[in-house]
Amino acid sequence: MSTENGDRKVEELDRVTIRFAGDSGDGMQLVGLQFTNTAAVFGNDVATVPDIPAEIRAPAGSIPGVSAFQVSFSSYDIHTPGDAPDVLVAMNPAALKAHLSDLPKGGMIVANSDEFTEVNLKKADYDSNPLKDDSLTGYRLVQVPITSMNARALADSRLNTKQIDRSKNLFALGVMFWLYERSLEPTQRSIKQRFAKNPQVAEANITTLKAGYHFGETAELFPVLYSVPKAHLPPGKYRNITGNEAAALGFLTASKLADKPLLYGSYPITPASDILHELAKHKNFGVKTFQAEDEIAAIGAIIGAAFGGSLGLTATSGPGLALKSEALGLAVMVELPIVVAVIQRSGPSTGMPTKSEQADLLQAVFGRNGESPVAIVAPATPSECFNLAIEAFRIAIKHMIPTIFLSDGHLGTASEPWRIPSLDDLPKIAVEYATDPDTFQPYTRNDKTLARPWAIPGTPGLEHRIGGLEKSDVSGNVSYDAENHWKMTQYRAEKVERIADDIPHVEVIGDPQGQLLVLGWGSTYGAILSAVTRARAAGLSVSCAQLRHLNPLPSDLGDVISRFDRILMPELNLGQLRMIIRSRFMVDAEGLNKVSGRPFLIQEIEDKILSMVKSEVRV
Amino acid sequence: MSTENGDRKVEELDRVTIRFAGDSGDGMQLVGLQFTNTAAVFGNDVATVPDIPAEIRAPAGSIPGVSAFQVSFSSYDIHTPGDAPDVLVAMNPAALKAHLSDLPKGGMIVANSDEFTEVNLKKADYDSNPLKDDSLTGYRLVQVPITSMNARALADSRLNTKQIDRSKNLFALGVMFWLYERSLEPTQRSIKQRFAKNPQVAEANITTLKAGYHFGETAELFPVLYSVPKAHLPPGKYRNITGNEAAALGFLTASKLADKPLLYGSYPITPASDILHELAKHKNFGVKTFQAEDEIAAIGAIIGAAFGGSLGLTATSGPGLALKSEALGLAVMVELPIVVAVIQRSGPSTGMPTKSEQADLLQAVFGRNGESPVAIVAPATPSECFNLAIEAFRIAIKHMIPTIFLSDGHLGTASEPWRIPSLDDLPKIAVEYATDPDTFQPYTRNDKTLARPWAIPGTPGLEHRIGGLEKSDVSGNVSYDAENHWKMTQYRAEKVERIADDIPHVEVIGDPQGQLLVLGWGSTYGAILSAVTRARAAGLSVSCAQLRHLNPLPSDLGDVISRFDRILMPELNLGQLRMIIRSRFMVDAEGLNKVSGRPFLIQEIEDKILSMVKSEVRV
Amino acid sequence: MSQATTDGQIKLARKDFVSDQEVRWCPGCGDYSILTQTQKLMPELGVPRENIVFISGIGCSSRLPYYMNTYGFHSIHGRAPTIATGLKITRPELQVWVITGDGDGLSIGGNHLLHVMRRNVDLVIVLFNNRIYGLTKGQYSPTSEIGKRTKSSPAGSIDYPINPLSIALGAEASFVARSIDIDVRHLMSTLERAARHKGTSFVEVYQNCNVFNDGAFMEFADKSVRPDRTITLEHGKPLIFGKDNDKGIRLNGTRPEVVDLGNGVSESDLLIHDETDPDPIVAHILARMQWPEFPVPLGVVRAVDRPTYDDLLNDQVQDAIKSSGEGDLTAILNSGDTWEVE
Amino acid sequence: MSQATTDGQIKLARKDFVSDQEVRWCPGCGDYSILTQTQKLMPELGVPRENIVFISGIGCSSRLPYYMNTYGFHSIHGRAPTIATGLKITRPELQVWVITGDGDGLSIGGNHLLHVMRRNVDLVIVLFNNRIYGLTKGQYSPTSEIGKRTKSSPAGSIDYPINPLSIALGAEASFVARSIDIDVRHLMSTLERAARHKGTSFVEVYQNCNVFNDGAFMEFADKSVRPDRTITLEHGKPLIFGKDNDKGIRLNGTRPEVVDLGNGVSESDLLIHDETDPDPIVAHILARMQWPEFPVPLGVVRAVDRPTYDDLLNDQVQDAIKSSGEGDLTAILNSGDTWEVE
Ligand SMILES: Cc1ncc(C[n+]2csc(CCOP(=O)(O)OP(=O)(O)O)c2C)c(N)n1
Ligand SMILES: Cc1ncc(C[n+]2csc(CCOP(=O)(O)OP(=O)(O)O)c2C)c(N)n1
Ligand code: SF4
Ligand code: SF4
Ligand SMILES: [Mg+2]
Ligand SMILES: [Mg+2]
Repeated sequence: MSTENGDRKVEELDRVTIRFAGDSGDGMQLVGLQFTNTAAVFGNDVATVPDIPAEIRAPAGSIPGVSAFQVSFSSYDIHTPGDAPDVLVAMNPAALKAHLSDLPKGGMIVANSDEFTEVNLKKADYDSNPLKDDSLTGYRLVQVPITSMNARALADSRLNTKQIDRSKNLFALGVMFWLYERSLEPTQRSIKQRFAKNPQVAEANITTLKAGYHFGETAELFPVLYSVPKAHLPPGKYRNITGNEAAALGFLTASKLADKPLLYGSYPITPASDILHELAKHKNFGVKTFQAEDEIAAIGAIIGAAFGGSLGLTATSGPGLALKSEALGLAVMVELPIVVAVIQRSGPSTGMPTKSEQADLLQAVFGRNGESPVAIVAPATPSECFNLAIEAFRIAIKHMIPTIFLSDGHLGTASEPWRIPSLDDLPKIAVEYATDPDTFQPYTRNDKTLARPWAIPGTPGLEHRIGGLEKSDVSGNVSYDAENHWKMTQYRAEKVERIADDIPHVEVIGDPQGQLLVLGWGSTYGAILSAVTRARAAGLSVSCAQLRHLNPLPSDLGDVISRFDRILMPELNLGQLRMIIRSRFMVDAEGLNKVSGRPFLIQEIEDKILSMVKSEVRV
Repeated sequence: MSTENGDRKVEELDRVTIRFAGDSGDGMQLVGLQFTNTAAVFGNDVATVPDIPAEIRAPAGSIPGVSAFQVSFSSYDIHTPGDAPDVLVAMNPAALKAHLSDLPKGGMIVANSDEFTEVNLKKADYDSNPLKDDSLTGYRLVQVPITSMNARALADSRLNTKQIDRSKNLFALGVMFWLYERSLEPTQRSIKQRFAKNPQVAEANITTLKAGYHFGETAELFPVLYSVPKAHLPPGKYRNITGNEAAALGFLTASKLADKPLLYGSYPITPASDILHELAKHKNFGVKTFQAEDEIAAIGAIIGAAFGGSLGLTATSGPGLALKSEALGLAVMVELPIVVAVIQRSGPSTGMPTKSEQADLLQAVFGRNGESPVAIVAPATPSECFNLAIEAFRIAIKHMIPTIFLSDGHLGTASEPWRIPSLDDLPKIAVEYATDPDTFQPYTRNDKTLARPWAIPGTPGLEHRIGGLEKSDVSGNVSYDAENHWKMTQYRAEKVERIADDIPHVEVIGDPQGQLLVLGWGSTYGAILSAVTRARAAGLSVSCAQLRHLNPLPSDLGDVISRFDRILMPELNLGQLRMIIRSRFMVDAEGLNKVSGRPFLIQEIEDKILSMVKSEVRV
Repeated sequence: MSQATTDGQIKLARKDFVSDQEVRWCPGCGDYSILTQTQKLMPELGVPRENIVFISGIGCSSRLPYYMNTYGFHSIHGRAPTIATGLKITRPELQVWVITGDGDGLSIGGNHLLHVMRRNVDLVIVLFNNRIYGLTKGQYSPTSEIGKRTKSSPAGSIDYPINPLSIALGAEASFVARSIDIDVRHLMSTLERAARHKGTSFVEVYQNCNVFNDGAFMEFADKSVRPDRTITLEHGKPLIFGKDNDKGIRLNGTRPEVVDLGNGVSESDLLIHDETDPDPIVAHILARMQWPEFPVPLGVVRAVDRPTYDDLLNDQVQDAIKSSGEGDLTAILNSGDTWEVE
Repeated sequence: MSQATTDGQIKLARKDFVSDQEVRWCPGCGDYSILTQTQKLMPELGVPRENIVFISGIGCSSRLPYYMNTYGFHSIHGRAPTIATGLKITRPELQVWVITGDGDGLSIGGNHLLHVMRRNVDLVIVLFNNRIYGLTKGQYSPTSEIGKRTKSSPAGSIDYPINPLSIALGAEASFVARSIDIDVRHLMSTLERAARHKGTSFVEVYQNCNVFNDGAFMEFADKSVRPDRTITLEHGKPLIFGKDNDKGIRLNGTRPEVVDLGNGVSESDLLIHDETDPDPIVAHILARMQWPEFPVPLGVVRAVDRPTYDDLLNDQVQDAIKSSGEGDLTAILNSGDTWEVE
């Protein structure tokens, strides 16, 4: 559908994906976020993913120094930040070089032509200028002299040259706003807020933003304008949120719902550090953050806090979880409620710290000495991190068991609109401390959950000792008795299994039975859902289900699986959950596996589905 | 079969199991070992298992203070230290109380009646004297006033009372030697050696040993004498050896076979410390032992040693492996040959440190961040620890991969006769360091094994950098490239898989196909083999196979499994290898699981076999 | 047994602090004495029993919490300071003790010990130094002497030993002391001082392991020689020692020297012990005095005031509440750019 | 570029130590200077390039090995000293460097650092102290000042900072020094001293992180004030400082004090620096001198001889061979009670 705007065509699209790419110093994250907010406030559904260089600061203009931000906005409910961009904004040659391969032929390139100088081309390893040779044939290349136009716009601003140059990202943003018919209003507001103490800079930023917008309007560069209408999201109040922000707020909320203070013990590590930064801001909630000397001290501290009756939380990524494993085993033995948030990144070892995958699942399930089961929950979208953070503490406390919140770098750093919940809608988390000296024994068990009592220091008459040696049933004394060890081993195992009575059934999207079930967990949700939606639209017998509880698995999972002819499990690892599912349900589940530090493309999953399901309906 | 000796009957038995039990201070380990040696030198097959109290020294006379040693000796090839003792030597009431429940009705009790005093009975929580009330009806009770007879024998010895009392274990040993028609010769020799500097004590010990023997001869306590004829072991020179000793000697031998020095880095932990103690003695082999500040430093040091071209070895048990997991992941990434010996003990957490189980397998396989595969070998008997220690280094070096040697406390501390190998029969381990600067690249790969070159500092022209960040194929430079990460992830996985071409096929004991295959690994071998042997003798269609390579699994395992109707997997855990086998081969393997800190009884496995196999032949 | 005091309060007795668990150390082990003194001290502190927590790592020493009828946590090797930190900062009203050994605290746990001391978390840390790994049956430890032959060092240890007091002072610990198992009165009073100090109190206790390292301290601690080979530090007093109080320690520049009193040397020439000196240099000098060059110092080497981590953290929380008000979750959830979808 | 020296040997140049990897620190980072000085130093040491190994942990600082054209190992966080120990004790002929940061070396890796120093393994350890976690984008570190506001301490850090030199001295390290990125000559000579010392050489280098902690040392290290606010330690020389060499450090008992020369105070009243003093007390005094009370000491604080762990270990092996002969494996396998089965 296309209409006219002035003398140019306006084409209506239902989804657009823009990737802003430039030097780390070029402010790409900022403009990306501004565009996202603007689109969201307008009413689009949005999804974003940053791509920040691994190196702290590689040399300016070099390929490792390129920083990017992708935003996808649409008129329908979207689930991934888009397989491939429709538009690549390249602020310099390195940005073009680093990202061109992701842009499909026919895609638009908005290039800052000023920066394609000989020096910069060399830094990006270009032998000749791609804007001038034929290498970009097949793309829609739009050259904009962003650097010089911005400089000209701010010539009178009284800023120095460096400051002026730093504003050029806003000029580019102005151009893009015009192209997609967006309001400058939200960005202007945010600039004013940000530079409240520096009105000169604020004004300059707004000037160049507008200059970019007007440039778009007056220049003859764009033959068509694009508009993406509002999406139909459920009504409510929304904000954008990344997975790590949502998790931090979820943990804060859990503390409120349980009415117990939170101790967050942690040692910084990518991509989990944001949770520390976020929680450190909220001391007035009674949250204490403890930056420990290492990961072991961090988990030690929260075990101590849990012993004392607080909510103990730590967050880390794979290498940190490895270090915490001995202490996590202690928490299993003493049966105290702690939550360990694991924001997975690419491994093994240091791996690729700023890239993500799902390869820490088996470490989470089995990476401790002895039979040492813990509960595990796994959010599937950035905003779900909020709910599952609460769920992790609910399980930990009700079942007196360490619980792992297993997220990943994609979820942690990607953002999407989040319908802000009302506190009143969230159920309280009941906490009961033991108090009665006459009946108290440290290792009695709740009939239903098998949880032991939470008995905290300071309670008169309940003085007792816990520890890492095997405990005697009921009394909790040290025991080397063979029968007792067998009994306690089974208790610990069954305690986790019984959580299955306390969690939702599997939610199948699509028909409850059929030829193929695509079974996933974690951040692959968006790509799986999109692929399955497409395949179903094409008439294929495919459904999907995303597991949010990985230990224990939902009690009806076996039933669900048995209703499908075949099972496909896409995972960003070599088949970790698949191994468990195959073993548990004796089902020959197939894998679609990718370990490259990148999320699945919808297309990859769709292709695999097509290869597995005979498309009777279509033929 | 029974003959006469003097005026008493001599009964010939094909197997006898004696348990010596007494206070920690009573020297039970010593007399147990002496009995074992004597039986072995005589030509019996022997198997032993110590049972040392967890506490350093519990109060004398208390139940936690009881120390025991079980020896089984026979005229045929035996595989376990016996399900239940035939004879219990109880040096005091606590020893009787702690061990009586293991003695089958009809079994013999040799009790040191002198110690059944009121005080001692109370320490052992006895309300009345079991030697006098009826509680021992059904057993063959033999009361020997060991303490006083010993004191009398040594009245003239010029030793002080305390020293005299300490010799009473040898009096008891003398009695048992007489009962089973054993020579005093080996023990006398060993006493003389031990107290070479203290002939007075040596003489006294021998005096009381003989006094015990003569007491047996003269007293009327034993109606029957027993004799156990020689076993038919393969010819050769033998010695007794525990699993940990065998492992230490195996590692020493690997260093010799590879002609490269060994660095053993470790932090003491039960039940692995013996390996440190053993290797520390052999500095004149060029072995260096480094007692590190913790487990992480220990593995760090051996990674450094491996980088430098030495053989790097560390040993620990479960909690230590947990701590080493991050560094082990580093070794996976840098592809250096190290061996991590894990002597499993009961978990989770500190668990029961002196008890054993097989519950660290999944930690060994999966307990690291990212896709981080290592090779794993698992000895099945104490003496096999020797061969598999060598095998671990062979694999590590040839395939340039960290390798786990997965033993357990049962294997580590139990002993059996070991046919001493001749060094000439053992194949050398080829080590090749890269030397050619013109062709060298750190991450090229051997066509067959995919091993990268071992290039050690000190080699001119090969200067290069390695580390925990993802490596670029061939060049080894840091890489964040998606394709490269996928490629390297697959290389690491396939490198382990290819070891399957380099290890023996599964050895099936019994028919190559049939109704039931009992599939095991590690220390359960003896009990499985004995149970299967019994079941086969009863005509059942049962075979067994013990896996010594757990990662990768032998290449023909799938074939082997497919030839049996059903698979039974006894494990001293909740089914860890079973999960892998079920998932990998889609076979509904059943488990027989026990997590009590104790080994399987033959009977337990036999019962399970009977329940699974229809005994057509018998019926 | 507890008894009512004059003001009607129940005064507890040692027995009230004895748990029902059988004590399982080797007969003759120095750990018994430390346990007894600790149990005896408890009623003196006036802290309700339920507010006392003993946290330990792994080792013979670390079994102590089982024997105290208080709250207790026998954790994992080397990590007790971390657990204690988490407990203390969330429950500042509790009195938290850390029990550790020379292996637990200085080998695997060295880093946690160092960090807890520099942070000055309000804990009482008692390190049982027997210069050996007891529980694992006799390997040398970080405090074992050079040349010590053990199971793991049959040719003699080559690891230069750690001086626990030097490490504590290097970390600027606010309370640093040393005592010994066999001097029960000194031990009791040192533990009491430690318990009453606000901030991390670090107490090294020389402890005899009669099974694997018997007599490790006898050369200077045996009753017969103790007065001449040890020196008891007392705040504000000159450093005098000897059976006849006839010897002292004088500083020559920064070097300590042993002097005989009389013959022109008087008390006023001697070093006066000032445990409150904010500058830890003299404490460092004392910490390094070793037999046979010097008598071994016993007592409180340092006791200074500095803000505790737990107070500072709780103050920050209170300040945040004062300045921004009690956290309003709804406001936080609704912060940033928001929009309505109808 | 390498060139032949008069004796025909190839003398290497800085360029020979520059690897082909692009350097990836933020422009302006102090790490560049340390890298350059290290590369320049290499040819001076006369150690064949293939015998030099740089081992690091994780952090911005720990990327240095990539840029050195020697052997290198960029390991995991905090563990470089352990890997270096294993390498050095098995390959004593190598020169092994450890590159670490204030987080890597003093936070997660504090214990390894302490133990390697007390063992005196013959390594050169360079700790880049920028008082911040650089690589993880700006959290406070164990050397950050009280009150420092960072991403993880928005209300100001409450962790009492660690003084790396005090810790090193507490561990009785045999070589302890401090230098700073912007004084390239001093840095070069300090690194050279460290490289030539036998035993663990510990060098703290103040390093500016211009992105997350810019100007951390400027108050005393800025060229304009440096002579008055720092003091360069030189062995055997009195402690004099100031633009006009008119100020000095005198010891008053165990306390240092700043004095103006002249007016009755002469050089002979000043503390004479003796880096070889076996007693580390004066070194402790120097280590604790901080701006603004005192000028900040730069240079070699301590350099004493003590046997290295690697030598002792290798000696034990040689002694064992001398006393028991080269290990005879067949004999060991056949030891104990054996018997023949025919
Ligand atoms: C992670 C881990 N590593 C090693 C051990 C084994 N271990 C237990 S106690 C101990 C050392 C004990 O020495 P110390 O702290 O001096 O205590 P002591 O027994 O002498 O009182 C060791 C190495 C363990 N339990 N856990
Ligand atoms: C086990 C582990 N924990 C945490 C991290 C994250 N991490 C990387 S570097 C670093 C601190 C860096 O600080 P510093 O050592 O001072 O180095 P700088 O970057 O300042 O040079 C941290 C916490 C990690 N890589 N591994
Ligand atoms: S081993 Fe030593 S420290 Fe441990 S209980 Fe026995 S005597 Fe005490
Ligand atoms: S973050 Fe700081 S320390 Fe790291 S490279 Fe940048 S300036 Fe240097
Ligand atoms: Mg000890
Ligand atoms: Mg730093």
